[in-house]
Amino acid sequence: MGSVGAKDIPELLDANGKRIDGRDLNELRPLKIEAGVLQRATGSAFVEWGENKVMAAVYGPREVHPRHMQENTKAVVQCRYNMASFSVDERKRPGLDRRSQEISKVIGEALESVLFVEEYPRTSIGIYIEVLQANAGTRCAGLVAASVALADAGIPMSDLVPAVAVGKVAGKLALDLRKEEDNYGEADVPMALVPKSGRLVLLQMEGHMTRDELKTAIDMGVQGCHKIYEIQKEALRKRYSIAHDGGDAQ
Amino acid sequence: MGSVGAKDIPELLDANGKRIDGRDLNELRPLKIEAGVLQRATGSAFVEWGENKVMAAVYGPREVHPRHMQENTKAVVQCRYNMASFSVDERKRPGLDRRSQEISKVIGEALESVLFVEEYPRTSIGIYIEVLQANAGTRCAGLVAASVALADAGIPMSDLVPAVAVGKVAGKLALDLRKEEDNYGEADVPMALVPKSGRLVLLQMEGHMTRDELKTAIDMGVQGCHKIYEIQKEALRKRYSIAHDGGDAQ
Amino acid sequence: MGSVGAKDIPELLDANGKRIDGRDLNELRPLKIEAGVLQRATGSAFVEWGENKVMAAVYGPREVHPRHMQENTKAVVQCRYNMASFSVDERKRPGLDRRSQEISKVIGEALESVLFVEEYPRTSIGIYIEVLQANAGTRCAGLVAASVALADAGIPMSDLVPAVAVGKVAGKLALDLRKEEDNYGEADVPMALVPKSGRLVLLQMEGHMTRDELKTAIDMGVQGCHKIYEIQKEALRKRYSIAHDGGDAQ
Amino acid sequence: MSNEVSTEILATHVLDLAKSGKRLDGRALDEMRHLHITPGYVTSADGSALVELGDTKVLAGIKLEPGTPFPDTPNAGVLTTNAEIVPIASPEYEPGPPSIQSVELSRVVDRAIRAAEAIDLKGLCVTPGEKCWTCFVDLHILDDSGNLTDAALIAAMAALRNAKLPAERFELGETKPLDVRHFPIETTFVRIGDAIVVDPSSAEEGTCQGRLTIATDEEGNVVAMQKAKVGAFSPQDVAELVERAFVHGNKVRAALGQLG
Amino acid sequence: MSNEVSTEILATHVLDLAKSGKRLDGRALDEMRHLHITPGYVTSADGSALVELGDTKVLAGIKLEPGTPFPDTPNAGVLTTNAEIVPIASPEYEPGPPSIQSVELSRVVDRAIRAAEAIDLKGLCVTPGEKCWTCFVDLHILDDSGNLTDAALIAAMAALRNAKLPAERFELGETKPLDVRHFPIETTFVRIGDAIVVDPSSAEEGTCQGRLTIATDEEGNVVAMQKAKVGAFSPQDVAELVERAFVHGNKVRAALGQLG
Amino acid sequence: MSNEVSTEILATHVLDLAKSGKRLDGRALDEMRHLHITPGYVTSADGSALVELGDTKVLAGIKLEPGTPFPDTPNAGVLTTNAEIVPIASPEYEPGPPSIQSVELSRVVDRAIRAAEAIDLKGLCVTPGEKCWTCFVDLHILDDSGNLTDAALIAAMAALRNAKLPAERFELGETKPLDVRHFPIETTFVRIGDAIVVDPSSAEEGTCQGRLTIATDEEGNVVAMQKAKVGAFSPQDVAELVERAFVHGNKVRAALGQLG
Repeated sequence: MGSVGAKDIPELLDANGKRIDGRDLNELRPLKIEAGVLQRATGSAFVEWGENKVMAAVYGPREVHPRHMQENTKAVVQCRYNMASFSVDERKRPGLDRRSQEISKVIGEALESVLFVEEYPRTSIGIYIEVLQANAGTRCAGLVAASVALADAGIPMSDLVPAVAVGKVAGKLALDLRKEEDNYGEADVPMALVPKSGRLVLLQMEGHMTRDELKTAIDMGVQGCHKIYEIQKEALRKRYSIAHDGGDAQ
Repeated sequence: MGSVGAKDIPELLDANGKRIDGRDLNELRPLKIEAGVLQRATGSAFVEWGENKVMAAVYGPREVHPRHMQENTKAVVQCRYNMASFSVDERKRPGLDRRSQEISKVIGEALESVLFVEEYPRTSIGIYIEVLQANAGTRCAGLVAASVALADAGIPMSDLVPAVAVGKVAGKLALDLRKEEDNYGEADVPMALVPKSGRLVLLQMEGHMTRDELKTAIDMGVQGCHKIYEIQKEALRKRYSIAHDGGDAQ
Repeated sequence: MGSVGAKDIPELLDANGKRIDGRDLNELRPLKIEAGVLQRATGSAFVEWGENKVMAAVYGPREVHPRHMQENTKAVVQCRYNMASFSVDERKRPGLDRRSQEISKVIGEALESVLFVEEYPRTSIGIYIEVLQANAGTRCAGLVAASVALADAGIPMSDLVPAVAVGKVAGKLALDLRKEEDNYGEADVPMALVPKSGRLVLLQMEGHMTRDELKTAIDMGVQGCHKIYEIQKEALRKRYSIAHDGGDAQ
Repeated sequence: MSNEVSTEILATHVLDLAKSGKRLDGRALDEMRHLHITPGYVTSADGSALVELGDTKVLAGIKLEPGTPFPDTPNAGVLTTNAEIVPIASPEYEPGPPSIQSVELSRVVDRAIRAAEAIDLKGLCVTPGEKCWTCFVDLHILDDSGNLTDAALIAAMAALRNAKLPAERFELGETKPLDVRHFPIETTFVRIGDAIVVDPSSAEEGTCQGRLTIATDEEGNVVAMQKAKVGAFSPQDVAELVERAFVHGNKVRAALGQLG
Repeated sequence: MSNEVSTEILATHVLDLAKSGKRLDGRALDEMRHLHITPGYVTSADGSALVELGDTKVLAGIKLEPGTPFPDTPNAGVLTTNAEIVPIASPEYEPGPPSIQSVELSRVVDRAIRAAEAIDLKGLCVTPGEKCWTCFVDLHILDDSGNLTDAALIAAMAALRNAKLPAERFELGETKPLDVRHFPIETTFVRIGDAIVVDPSSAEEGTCQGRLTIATDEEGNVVAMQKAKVGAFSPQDVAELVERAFVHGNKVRAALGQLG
Repeated sequence: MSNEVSTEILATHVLDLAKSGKRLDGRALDEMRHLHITPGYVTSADGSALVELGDTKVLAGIKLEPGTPFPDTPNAGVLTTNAEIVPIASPEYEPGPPSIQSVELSRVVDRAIRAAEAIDLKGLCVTPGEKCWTCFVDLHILDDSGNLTDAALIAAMAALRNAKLPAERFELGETKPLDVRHFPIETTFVRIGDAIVVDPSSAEEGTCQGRLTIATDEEGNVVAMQKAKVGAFSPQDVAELVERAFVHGNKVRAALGQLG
């Protein structure tokens, strides 16, 4: 649903129902998660998901400046999603554009939904996401990374938060769109799940879908989130076992 | 006295001394004032004056952030005059340009002259003016609206503050210029009066006037202000009577 | 080492080894310093150095706003180097560009090296430099002026700080470059000295120099700094004697 | 501090009411506030509408100007949506660049207009790759008494339907109405405990546990959604709210349809 | 706090002095501080002047560059006035965009130059609608010891009268002096209790009850006025101050006239 | 307050260690941390490299786009270096425009590339005065564990050596590697009491008494220097550090040379 180019539209599904990169409709792109990748941060994680590369870090809970921004009954969650200027085809001017500001807001609200912010009054928790290389689905990749970084920081949460987008491509619903599918598809529905409660904390949509399509899309996304959830947990297990062996993550 | 266009200059006074909209030289445009039009504000007012539509709201007295901006012996008066991007012929970029900043300053200083700011140390009083549709005279319309909004907010004042501009059009002094008169006229003198003291709290001028013309212009403006003063008081009487009947202004 | 123009490169050294303005290689441009030139500042100085005109002022030690910027164990040194829009050939947009920000930082750090900042905890010392007319060497001129302004403000320092640049011009090392030499030269090394300790508190370089050239360049610069140091001291003596005579510097 | 106490008391009260199916202003859970639309409110704009949704007030103004198409859409005009929550609208205003709330608001409204293909952007192309119309939708928020999103899209759509392409002024042919083809409406819900209410007031928004906006068109499509604020919705919630959004959207479309 | 106390003590003292017709620096109520003008102070500018009015110091620099006329004035050059109260000038400086004081100052000076038609903007047109000269008047405030407005307009006018149109540098004909046709001067008054004094010092500006600036030209016209600061003037005050402004303006014009 | 106490304790400890020729992380005074370079790390860039210097991580990305030459260098392409210390990198991040640290970092790296004539800017001219390539060097600082300057220039040089001029994409001929001619390396030292150590960690930078960066090229020239932070160096110090910078620079050049 990005800007539609003037170029010819590529064929997004072949005769066998395979997608442009050979995947099935409900197949995720390869996903690797590593926790504890940065030295200065309280917690951090790196996500490589298809051709996306995303790094997230968490700082805090810590003091709030300026002081009138602090809240007496809860921690302030500050979230910033940012794209490196070279992460996309055409160089992006450094700094947060309006799209990045909106994504920062919805990711921050999604993650605050699983944090016990009332335990840390008068502090801030900074959640920072840097997209190093982008190929559709970066807000979900960022949320997945940030969720692992929060766990790595030892900040109590009710659950980890997996996220994935479902789209409509050549008339069919497809899980985890890549760039061409996003650009030339008919709809895109990114979502983030709290597996333990079965509820969605992020949900956006743009395009055209009937009620039934939307219902099915959300079901597909929830399934995908459960797979991602396992990879998130595995990354944290690996991080803890390295830490317990006396070594430290590279 | 705005930018002079390349177009033909319209005839501003006809053979009978009538102005472009049929008014006499010392005749005001129709003026309607309604107090208490906004729900969230401490006080508010809407002014429709000729083809000007202006809304003003007052918030406060309230806490000042950041704290080093507060003053220990008086309230800080913050005034912001802003034009909607669609309020003028050519779309205006959103945000305060230098003209709006200057007008914000002179209106704020004019109104602070009738407020008892020393009664509210360490607080701020916010005076906000939004021009929704503009046709010359918006600073006066904004001041008139803000003055009524301050009264509606219950903030003690020594007096209401009416305001109007007098200009020079085709060699004659004329009260309350409309757009064509402002653009193609020879001078413009906006002023704001404190009727009880007979003193001016706002006075600006641009153009060419002899001493005598200027003196006459100010006299005409003062007369005009007294008429506007009556309409301001009437708007507040109406507001109070509605409030006292147990209803609330629409 | 500024931007190389498309014009013909002027001859920077003549047959007798004289420079474009007739100077010898190790000769300074004429330098005049006056202390105490501004009324509102705690301390001030004006420097006319060749065709450079630079004014510096110091304010403080004074309270820091906003409060979280203050430091409990030392004064915060705030330094701002700014060029007037008309100080250069092509009009410069008002405001600090990246070059001015970098120069502000290195000058501030250089001067803080001779201040006893731990004597003034929770305060700020503001050092402000305005370049009114520029002809190469303005950062050194600014530092020389700021150093005298600090002394004029009565702020204790371990020493005054003279500064000068040494460059490479037509293959030869030359003291105190003027504009053409800077634009068409091969290297530029600005430096600032603490004469009592013999150490450099500012040192930058751009261009091409061998180790030996660099060593010689620094020696030439140190020599130059000692001459400037005398002029700085003379300016302060003059300032004090005027002050003691009961008069005040014009 | 007293401010935080009163916020908390209000939140508890709103929550208690919701448990028994009630709301602070007496509305039913599925009841929208009174809607009043004044098309053509501002004559300096090429199209405009003032929308009053209860105490919430949004003024939309349209300006149409010649411009240049984006390189990747050489055959289309440009749509630019901008929302400003101006300081008269609520005590939360802070000076500086547009707040993140303003940014989200303008993007959510823009997305609904764009995804529903509400206006014919191709028809706004004058010379491919060279000249087109730029359509500015400016949303001036006058009173933020809750549910700005729904009010803002209604104002935008009413202003677009009211707009004239000022071709004569720019010597680009005959002035004519803007071509508005589809009719998206947004419906916003907030969760208050176990209840989910439509068209939230500012008190309800301030104390809710999640907000969901669903944009539908007149042909039975969902065209945009936005979950916001701290809180969560189950897939079942979403399915149910989509149904409610169609009912609500059709009601508003009917009301708005009578205007133009 | 101590700062506020000393401010109040000073205010009371200034007021007490005014009651007996006296001022802090010993001047008469109608007496201007010593004025010293150095035209051509900065050779990197196309025109410049340093003005010292008592301790107040303003440096004006003119730059003339080829540019494009505004669409609504295709036959005229462009005048741009900018004032910067730089941090050396006073302890009130704050980092960030130009302060509202700087903005007002530049606009009041600009208005006087423009309303008096001091420079021949039509003469700065090169090719109608396409090319013109842009005249930048940059005011660098070096010491704010009161009454910046009057000092800034004097500096601007002296710099304009000192300026050369650098036509040769841009291959646009022969370099020649800028055509300065009229000679506006601003006179600023502040009210101190019942007294109204001219050319206020910074202490007087800090404690005054209203400031009024009146710009006159050499032909007997008032061309601009600006009332600023909290306080008020009666119509009788204004009439009287206009008379005083002409006396003062003519005195300054005479002084400045001798320079060029 | 506790923060300031712990900072002071750390500073004293670092200083005590230095007196006996030791460092916090066990390195010798002249020992660099482990250096790891991953060229081509980001495929969306025209050239890229991830540099890990101990825990410090810098990602450099190159983008090459058609642009316009500067008027004073009509025969050359444009080089633009930008560094962003993003908030994941250290707790010192503050929202707003680039910090002064970011500005200094980008300028020091840019100066070394430019003074060493590392890339052939004339070769990036397409049509003199009209069209050229703009080379953006963007430095994304991921972890600031000390000595960003050296790591950033290594990343920039590795990314430039990895870059391809995407001429085909812009229909400007054949895509080919960027022409990298010289090989500047920066070596940064900090003074800790009487000791001067190379490749400082963030703890050492936080407690040092002066920092000096020296850029050398492969032909035996010093091409750039930058003294930063509060503190001082004697001319003898500088002469000695220049020697050490050549030793260190040649070591890094050798390591980097093996990559490409």
